[in-house]
Amino acid sequence: MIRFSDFTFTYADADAPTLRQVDLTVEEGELCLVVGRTGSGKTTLLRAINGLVPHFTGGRVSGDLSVDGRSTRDVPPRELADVVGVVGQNPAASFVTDTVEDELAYTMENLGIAPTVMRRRVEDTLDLLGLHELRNRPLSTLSGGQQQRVAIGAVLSALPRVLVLDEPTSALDPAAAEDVLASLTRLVHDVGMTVVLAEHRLERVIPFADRVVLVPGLGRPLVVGPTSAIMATSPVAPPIVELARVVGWTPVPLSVRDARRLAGPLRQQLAEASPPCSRVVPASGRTGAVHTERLTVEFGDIRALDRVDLEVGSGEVVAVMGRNGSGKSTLLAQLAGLRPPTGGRVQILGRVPTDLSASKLIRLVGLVPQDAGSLLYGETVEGECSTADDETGLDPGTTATVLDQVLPGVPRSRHPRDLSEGQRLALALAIILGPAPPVVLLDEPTRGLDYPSKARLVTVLRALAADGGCVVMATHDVELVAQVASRAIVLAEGEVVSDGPARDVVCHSPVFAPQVAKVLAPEPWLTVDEVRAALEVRDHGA
Amino acid sequence: MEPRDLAPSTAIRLRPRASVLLALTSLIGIIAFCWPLLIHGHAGANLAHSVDAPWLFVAILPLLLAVVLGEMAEGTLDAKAIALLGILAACGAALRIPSPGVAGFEPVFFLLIPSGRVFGRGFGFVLGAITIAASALITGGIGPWLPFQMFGAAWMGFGAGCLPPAQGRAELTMLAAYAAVSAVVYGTLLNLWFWPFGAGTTTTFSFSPGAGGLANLHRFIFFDLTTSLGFDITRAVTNATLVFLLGRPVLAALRRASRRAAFDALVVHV
Amino acid sequence: MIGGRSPRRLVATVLFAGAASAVLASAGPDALLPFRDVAGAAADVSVAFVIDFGGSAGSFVKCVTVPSGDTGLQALFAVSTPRLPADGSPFVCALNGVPASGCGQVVSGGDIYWSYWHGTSGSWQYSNVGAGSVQVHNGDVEGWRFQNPGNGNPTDPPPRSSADYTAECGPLPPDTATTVVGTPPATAPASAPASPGSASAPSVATGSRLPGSSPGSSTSAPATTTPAHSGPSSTTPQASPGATANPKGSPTAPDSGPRAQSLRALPASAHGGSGNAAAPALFGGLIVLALVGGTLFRWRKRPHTK
Amino acid sequence: MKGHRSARSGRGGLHPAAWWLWAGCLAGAATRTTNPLLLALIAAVAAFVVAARRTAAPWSRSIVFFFRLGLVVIVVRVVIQIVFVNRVPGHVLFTLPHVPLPSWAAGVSIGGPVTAQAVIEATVQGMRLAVVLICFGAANSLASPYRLLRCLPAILYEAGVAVTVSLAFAPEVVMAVAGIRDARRLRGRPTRGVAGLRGMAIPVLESALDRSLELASSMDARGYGRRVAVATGTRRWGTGSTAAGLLLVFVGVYGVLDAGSLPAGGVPFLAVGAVLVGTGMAFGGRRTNRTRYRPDTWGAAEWAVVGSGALALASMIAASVLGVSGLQLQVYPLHFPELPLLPMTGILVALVPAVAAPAPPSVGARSPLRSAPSPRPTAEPVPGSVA
Repeated sequence: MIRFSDFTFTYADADAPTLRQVDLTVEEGELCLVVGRTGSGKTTLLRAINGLVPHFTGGRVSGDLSVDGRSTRDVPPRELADVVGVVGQNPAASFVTDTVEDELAYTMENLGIAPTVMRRRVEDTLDLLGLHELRNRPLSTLSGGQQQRVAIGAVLSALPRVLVLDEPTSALDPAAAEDVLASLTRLVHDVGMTVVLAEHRLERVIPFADRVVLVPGLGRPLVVGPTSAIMATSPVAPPIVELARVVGWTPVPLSVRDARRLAGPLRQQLAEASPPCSRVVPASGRTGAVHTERLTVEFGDIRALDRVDLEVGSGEVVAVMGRNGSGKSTLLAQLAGLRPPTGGRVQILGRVPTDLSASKLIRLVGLVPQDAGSLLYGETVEGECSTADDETGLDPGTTATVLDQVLPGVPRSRHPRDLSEGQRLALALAIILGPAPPVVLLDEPTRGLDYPSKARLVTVLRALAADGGCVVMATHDVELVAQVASRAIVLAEGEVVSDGPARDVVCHSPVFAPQVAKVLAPEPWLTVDEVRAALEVRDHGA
Repeated sequence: MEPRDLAPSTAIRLRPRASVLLALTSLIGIIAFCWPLLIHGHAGANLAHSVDAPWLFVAILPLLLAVVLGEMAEGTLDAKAIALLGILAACGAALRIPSPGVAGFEPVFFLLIPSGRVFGRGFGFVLGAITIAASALITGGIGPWLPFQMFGAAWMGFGAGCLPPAQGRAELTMLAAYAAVSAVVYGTLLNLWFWPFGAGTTTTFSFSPGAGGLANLHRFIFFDLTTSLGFDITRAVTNATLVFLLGRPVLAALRRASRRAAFDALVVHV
Repeated sequence: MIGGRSPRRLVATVLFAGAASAVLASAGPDALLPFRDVAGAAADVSVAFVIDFGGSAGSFVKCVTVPSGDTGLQALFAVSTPRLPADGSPFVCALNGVPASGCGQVVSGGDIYWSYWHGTSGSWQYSNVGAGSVQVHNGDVEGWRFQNPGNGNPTDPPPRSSADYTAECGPLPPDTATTVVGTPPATAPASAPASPGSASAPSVATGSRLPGSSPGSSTSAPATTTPAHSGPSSTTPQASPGATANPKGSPTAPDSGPRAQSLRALPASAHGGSGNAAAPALFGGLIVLALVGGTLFRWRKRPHTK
Repeated sequence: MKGHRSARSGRGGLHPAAWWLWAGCLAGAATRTTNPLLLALIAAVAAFVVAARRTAAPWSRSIVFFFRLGLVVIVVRVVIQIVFVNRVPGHVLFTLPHVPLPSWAAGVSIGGPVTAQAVIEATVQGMRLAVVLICFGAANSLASPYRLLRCLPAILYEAGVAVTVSLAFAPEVVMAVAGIRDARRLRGRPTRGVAGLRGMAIPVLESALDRSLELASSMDARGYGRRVAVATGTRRWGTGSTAAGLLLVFVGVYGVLDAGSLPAGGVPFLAVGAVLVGTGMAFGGRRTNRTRYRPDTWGAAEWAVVGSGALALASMIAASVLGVSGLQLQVYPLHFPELPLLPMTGILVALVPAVAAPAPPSVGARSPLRSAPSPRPTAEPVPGSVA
């Protein structure tokens, strides 16, 4: 179906090729997962499939790439629209029309498909992706998950033979991600569609993948093979695979189900081992760094937050979880004093944030918003750091040093918008941490982060907590929660539905439980590290 | 800043046919604005028409706009140009939301002029027209003035694309000056359109069909001075200052975009 | 951006539109008064008018004094009954009901229109500017000739009479002279009912006094009586604008002097007009108000936002 | 009507073009008269139909804006008439002090006697423009801009897409501004003054530009701009007739401005020219083989609506041709405006849409400005500012 033969591509302004001598064949009806670190060229590979690379970007090409027998060499992307459907990273950015229905029909309109056929296919797509109740909704009123499904439907409706998705679940909460992936697998199995998929959150997609293409980056040759084989050696791997490596399971299990089959003995071993101590800070440590009282926020007739009482002490890392639109971001905005509450009150270290001037506020509480890039508007990383210094009255170089602690080796001369997600987050974090605010708030920090950057973030957050800082983060990423959170709060409809030690909260939630916990349930283990540690202890003991 | 940045990119190529149509329609457009000054001493008869003329133009102009926009778009308007047009028009429309409608403070030009400068005159023309149309649709303010405003803004964008090459401070000054002048011209043109409606034919500075071009020009100038020049000056000043304050970063952003869009994307097969 | 928030504004505006007719109606009776009250009057100037109905219709000459600062058009009202275009275009559709209908028609031969001339030092100058835009000065000669048809430019024939004031009206009276040839002020009201055509009386008087204009006087008869016949036959069944269409005189023609004379006909038709036109106006107003009511009702019925 | 409605493939509601044609005819009728009664009648008819058939969409209120604008126009017109001495004789209401002006303001003078005739004429002329505006407002209120864009002629497809994109993106610009303001506060930066303006405008612009690239690639990938080869013959015909049409229009314009130089003042030239240009555009539109999803259909209701408007206009024209009196307001002498039967009936016919047009569907309030994503500004990623 897709055949790369000795395909080499170099961007116009780059000297080294991004893809070098790629030889890859994806058969029909295959779900092919593309993994690799950010900037390794995953996206380039995906965009080459429908000819956006090189036709849209320009650049030097050698070798050939044919899709369904048509060579992208001489066919522009638009002529491939009926064969290949591409869904980009940011679904909202791909919308051309204004309502769900029109958006689903747009590709078909361009293909000149007869109106009656169009009508039928749109209805089918609405059902397939469960969008029928949204059909007349303006696209901009949809939630992230809905937007993602519409974006997929918009290319599906044209019945392409190949579907290419770039991080389809990065913006979604676990439940929504399940939906999207479920509908994808349905397509593969029922319609026999070929799906090529790039994703950072491997734990979500690995079970569905037939084959994995590992893009090592720097133009090094691709590693292609059946999922389990690749996973055994891949530098990027989901927790379940890590666990398998630690314990030495072969073949590497890919789904929780397989793992549980193998995990019987391990569970017994761990049952004897002392269960990991949960990172809950003793009540004495809870000197109210963050304090809210019946905090209520209303937008029009909708209640975003409903009488939230919250007490967070220094040294705590609190994860705020809940589905999209449950009020997580609103809560953070309140704590950061971005807008006044409708009712109740907020206090940060005894001060009301909305009363403080911006310059005072940033010394008290720092928020890294969902789109870290929105904090950055310098021309270069260098300039960004220096402006941050003199704006906040820090002695020059502070921000730069913080940046090096957070993530070494961020190119100083690069334009912030050209940085990778991880680098951008690091820079934003450094700017926020510059004035060393006792309270740090993060909104979806791991969005679009690959495993290494995520690991980096984890260490940074732990360090913060260790220094007695107070971290509150809104996130969908249960693995992150499992690794750093001392305490988890679940919001629903703006109300706190559960609040307690992260371990207790996530272990008992089917939605929020991390893979390791799922595998080892009922044993309360959350991360691979804990298991490894426990096992080592046991081995030494023996 | 590389030298190629300074040359307007070819977001929209103006092919000869399009240029001819553009010239012809623009000519008629100019007449549609300036007919009160062109109509010449011809006592009785054409006075009867002086009432219909403005409405006739209101009816004709959309057609002309359709022709020229369609012609410019044909073939040359690829996805990048369209997306850029749409997004920039959205920004312009958003700028216009605080002050929609007929006259007064119109910061829309401050985005239009750098765009025309960076992406070329063809793009400037289309962007001008589309920005006005979009803001009219958003505010539900499609009035008889719309085609005239579209033409006016389109010409402004076009002119911005025709400015001579310059760099740094000189460029900024030039753009600011152009912004000021064109804002006044725009206001005057629209005022000229409104003149026959606003002053009728029975005041001392009304359009007087019999009087001939010069006399009418004299009367119009007086009308303009007394009624709308104030607005135009403020508009000119605001736009010029905006260009001065934000021109440099805006130009930089636009040029970066045009570089990344690589409108003339060169694909080399080796 | 989009309109106001309260439908009350809509009420107000719609009501305004509906009430505009009432305003006009109320203004009707005011037309009984002369068009220029003495308060505004400055020193008077004497102007000669030559009004040529073209072809065989002949012409008449009239000498009149009007307040200085008056425009050619205002002065014209002192000697004839012009019909002006409703859209306010600064030209004259008809004088004394000639032509009975139409306004600056274009025909194959050219334009049918009233050409406007200034007599300067005995020769006629074609005016490209509407009479409303020029001020008359002492001793001016204002010429009007009906072109049927003409080219609509200075090549059209000028009025058939001398373009010199003294030739028309004798020696120029001092600016302050307010008397003018024609019926004495005292008889003005009395003579109003008697004379059907406003312009006829003065013009005859003029003719009787000025030999130079005897042809004018004689030929003025058909010209001035034309409206009397053409009024009814003209395409305006109800309340014809033609000044002389209605023989009924005005009970109150207050002001004296030429202006009173020149306008004597106006009240008559105004009176008659308002008499039989009030009903339709009222009727129309009612329809409008009914619609407005319906509009507001429906407007309230529907939710404003989703 | 309901059954008929459900039978059609469109989204329900009337074809937007029908509304515009209807309003256009009414506006045309308004330009033909200065009789305040008829004008008021037209305005009332337009307002009534809007009230009867407007949707819940925000733009359905724009007629209010146009009403206000109309009032302003009237006031401006009258004030100008009063201040700048009028040349209209008649009953003097009051006299403003006469301000003599230097010679360079030839003929222009300020102040002087203000006559009832002058004020009334000015009011009526202002009213005529106001009523035309109100007709436009009615169309604005009744026709959805989005659906209007969908029925653009094929040759305007590209431009239409650009406008659609901007309509969809404009609210996101507004939200992006909000997001940036938050971000600046988070960095303790000013959100006001020059620095604030600069610091907020540029990021918004930059994110928007990045966004446009993503959008472009998506459009490209989704088949935007696929073309079919047009027979050169067809294209030649298209271009030819467009050019010829434009020339005719040009001639016609000359004829209109220089009456007498052409028979019937060049209006026929304009008409023929317009038709030719239209055909040319139709030919030009052949170059894509796009299809339309659920196109707005043109059914009996549309015919009824347009027909009623056309009747109104026709009655007005017929009246002026037949020389029916009362179309134009006569102020010499002043008397009550008449109510000519023919035009009045015609205008009242234009009320038909109030019943003939289908009752609008309750959904479909799609306003770019109302459609902020969830009402929580920060609860969702702000697409406009996503880098």
